[in-house]
Amino acid sequence: MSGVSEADLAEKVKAAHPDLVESSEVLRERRVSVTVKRDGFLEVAKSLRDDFGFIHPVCGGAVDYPKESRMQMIYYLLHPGLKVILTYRVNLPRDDLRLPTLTQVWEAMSFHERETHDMFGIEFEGHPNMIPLLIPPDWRGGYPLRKDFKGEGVE
Amino acid sequence: MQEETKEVKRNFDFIPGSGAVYGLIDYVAGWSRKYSIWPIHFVTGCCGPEFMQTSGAEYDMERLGVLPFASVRQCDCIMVVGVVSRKMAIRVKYLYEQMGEPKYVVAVGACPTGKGPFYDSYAAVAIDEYVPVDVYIPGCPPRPEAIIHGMMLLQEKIKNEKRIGVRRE
Amino acid sequence: MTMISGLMLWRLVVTCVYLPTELIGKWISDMINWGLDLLFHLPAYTVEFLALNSKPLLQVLILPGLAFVLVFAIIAVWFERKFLARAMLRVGPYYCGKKSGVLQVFADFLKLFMKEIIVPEGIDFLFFAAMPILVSTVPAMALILIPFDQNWVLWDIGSLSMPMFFAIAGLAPLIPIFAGWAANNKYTFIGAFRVAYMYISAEIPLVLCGAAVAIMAGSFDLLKIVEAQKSMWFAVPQFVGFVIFFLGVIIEAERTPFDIPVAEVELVLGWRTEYSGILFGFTMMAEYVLFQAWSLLFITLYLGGFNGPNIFGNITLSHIFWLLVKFVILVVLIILIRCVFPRLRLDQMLKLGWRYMTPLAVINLALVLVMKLGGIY
Amino acid sequence: MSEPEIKPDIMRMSWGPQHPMSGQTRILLDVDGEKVHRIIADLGFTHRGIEKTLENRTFFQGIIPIERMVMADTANIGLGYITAIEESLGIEVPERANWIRSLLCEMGRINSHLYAFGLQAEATGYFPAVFLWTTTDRTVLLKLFEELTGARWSYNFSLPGGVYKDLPEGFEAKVIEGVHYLRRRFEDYWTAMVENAVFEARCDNVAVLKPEDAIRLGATGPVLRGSGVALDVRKDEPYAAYADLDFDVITEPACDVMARTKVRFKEIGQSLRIMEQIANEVPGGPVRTRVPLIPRSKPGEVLSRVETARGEMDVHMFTDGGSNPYRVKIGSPTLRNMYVFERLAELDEVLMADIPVVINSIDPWYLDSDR
Repeated sequence: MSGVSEADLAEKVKAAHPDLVESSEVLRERRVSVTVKRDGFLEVAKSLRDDFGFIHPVCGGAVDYPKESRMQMIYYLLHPGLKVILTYRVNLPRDDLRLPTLTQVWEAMSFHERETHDMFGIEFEGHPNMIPLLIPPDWRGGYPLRKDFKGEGVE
Repeated sequence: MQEETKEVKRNFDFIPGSGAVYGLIDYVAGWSRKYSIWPIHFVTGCCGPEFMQTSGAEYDMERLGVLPFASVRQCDCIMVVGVVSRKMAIRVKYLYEQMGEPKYVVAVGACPTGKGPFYDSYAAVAIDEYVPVDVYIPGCPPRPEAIIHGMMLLQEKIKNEKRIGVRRE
Repeated sequence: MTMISGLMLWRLVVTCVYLPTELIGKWISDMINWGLDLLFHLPAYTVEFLALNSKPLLQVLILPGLAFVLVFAIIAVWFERKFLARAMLRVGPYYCGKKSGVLQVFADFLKLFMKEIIVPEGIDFLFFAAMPILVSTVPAMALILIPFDQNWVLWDIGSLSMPMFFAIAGLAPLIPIFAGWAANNKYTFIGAFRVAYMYISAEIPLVLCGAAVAIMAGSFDLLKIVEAQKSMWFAVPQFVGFVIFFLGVIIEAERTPFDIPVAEVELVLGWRTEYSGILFGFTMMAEYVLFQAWSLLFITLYLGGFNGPNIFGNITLSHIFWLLVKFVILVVLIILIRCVFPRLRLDQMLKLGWRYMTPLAVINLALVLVMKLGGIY
Repeated sequence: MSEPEIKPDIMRMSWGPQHPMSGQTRILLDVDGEKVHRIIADLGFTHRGIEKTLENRTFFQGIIPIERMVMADTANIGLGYITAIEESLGIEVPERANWIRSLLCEMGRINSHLYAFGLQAEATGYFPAVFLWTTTDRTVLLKLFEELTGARWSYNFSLPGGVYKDLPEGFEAKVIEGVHYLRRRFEDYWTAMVENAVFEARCDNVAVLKPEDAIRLGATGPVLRGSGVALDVRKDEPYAAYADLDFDVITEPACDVMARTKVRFKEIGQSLRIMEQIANEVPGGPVRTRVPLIPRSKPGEVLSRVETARGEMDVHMFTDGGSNPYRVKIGSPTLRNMYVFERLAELDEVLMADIPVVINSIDPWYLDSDR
């Protein structure tokens, strides 16, 4: 499992969608990171699953960068054959956090999207049953994992 | 734990022999409740494995008559084992209300007593905001001997309780 | 359609309507007469009934009577907790009664006695509270038919004794069904109907095996069945019936491979979930009363009732001794089975009941007939 | 929680957090008679916001809350976080420390699989025999943990830079003696559980999960390997000392509940084999490299993967140069398996009496999925 296949994998993904993919580099052995613009998000995801073989969804989460006023949504995908983890990222401006849901591509992402919605407030359009996963139903304390979340808040 | 046994006014105090009769009833009731505490099979957090070890073979909780039971109707003690989140605390409150009258609550572990290692978490909660607690058992997770010692303290408390015919002002 | 059919049609209608009413009318009037007659002669009947089979107080109260049921229930609860604890490599109730936990059962029942009884709303309390009491007393009635010795049968009705036992013990499963229904709760509702499934599938093989035993003994009277087994127990010639009846006892008593209605894991406590306080205490006791009734019948039918060598001088004493020894061994065996086998699913248990036990019971009946006619036995 | 609506002729059963079999979650079952049409898992009952607390803790302090995610095998969980710290801070771990960490991980894995068997036995009503035997056998492991690390459950024994202290002398002999005892006990379990006719009747071809469904739905750990897919992080990306330990990845072709139980059984055989190798061939040398108590990190991100008893756990740590991690994203194996559990009602016909058996074949730990 030499590093060569990760490098050329990153190249092939870049070549397949030159305009949509912002950056696609190899972080470390067996770690490939692909960052995509929001509008080509669904289409590149489908091609990743169909012709690149990333069929095993691992998990999904977000990171909040208030200083650069952006939020990055990350999906982790595993290639069962090459055993490579691809972090499929998209940068969202902090004011309108909308994203097409990936449950159409990988069905198992529905739990992770519900959790990210609870924690960060990202709207996933087209999600089958968007009900809170982890936070209590009577929670009105804002989105906990954002950097500007001030302590507890229920009432 | 020597609680000062304060005098409790009873309904039939005026009858001369009633003190002895009340004493007898208290003794029998205390003895029977002491040796048959049925905690509910309800683990709310990460001290679960330790709770299982105490009802296991090495530290057998059933020697004291403590038999974890399935349904809430027949139980008389909730052992809140482990961290309690907000969503779970509401369920603990429902359970507390569904139990028959002589009911007790034991908080097992540092988290139900005071949120333990998650002191600054937005979701964990201390249980005594929701239900009155009788015995607190510290430790994260508390050792089986500590849990059994907690149950013995509860037994001591039940033995000295005076419940029959107490006049409520 | 010709003219004739109109007239024929009218006459047909009249006969169809008139005939059954005439029959039903007669049947109803007979019923009323019987009722009135019983009402007027009730005092005379009771006196005659008491005079006819008045048994010494010892039999009524102690042996097959009240004390035997209560003492067995208490000892069985204690024994089962200690035995299961030993199977789990631990000690079980220890501190409650001078280092042996004997008083643990009294502590449990006293505590339940003093517990608050919670009544769910939306049910009528009388029906809800009557069921646990019934469920622990009705199976106890079946005990009075078991012969403990030649003249030691509480209700000596001769050749009617075995069918009466099946009738009373057959009544027992109805009560959990009503209890589960009365408690107005999803779990109890499902638990109640699981009881119905299970008992129906278990009753038929049991009755067939009972009939096979009666044929071999030549009479339905339990006393005569026991006498017929003086030389050889019926378990030997009718081994198939013996195995089926043993499985039947475990199903009827809801012991572990088949305790599906009270499957603690899925249905919390099955039909007993809504009971608290002493009502739950009765349901706890009921489990052992049914178990006791069926295992005693099993002993009388297959293991030679009270037959046994005469150890003590007095023959009745040794008879009772042998019956109780067999009873204790059977109880220990069934409780041991609880430690060894996990629980079957409902459809597997029904498959066992219908596909294997009922045909085998019929084959067993045929075998016994062949033996009887062929004069082998 | 606004639950999905109920179809007219179906009864919705709710197995709340207080149910002998449901652990710390609420399971809604759409039941028609005995057949289950739909399963909805209502998680979040033990959500403590660990990812938020980790942001307020320094690297060393962060080990305490993260080990509370799965109390049964805290060694594996803690190791996931610690390898992420070491990678982001660039710390070298001595050889002997790696071997001791692998020993701890394998003992934790056996401890957690014992928990799975106990609940599997309780699910099939086998309560008296096997469930309490597992607690008795666990005391052997707990005594070893206590002697090595001083704590029974959450030992936080492995720290960034190595292991807290060296093995006490004579410890290897005790480990080998424990391994022999456990090997004998697991033959009893194999005959008592797997070859028991009634247990087989309850577990054979129940809730079958085909390999392609398992991969598509993101199953992990024994659930994935029970469907014949050989994915194990210890082999794919060897961490600690797994590179030079020989063991093999267990898979079962049968894809049903019995297959998952068998995978756990054989995995314990492998863990015992590893423990024996470590006890016999652990190399000498230092146990810990000096690391400042509050290390300052370099900006960047690290994704570390660890094979816990329930499956693969991913820790994605973002650091911005401060003493606390900027953001820690934990990919928990139970959350992935719970999604598989929700879809099982559609993949294969499941009866209501089977639900406890199926839940425990997934072996969920709800504190892990709720974080």
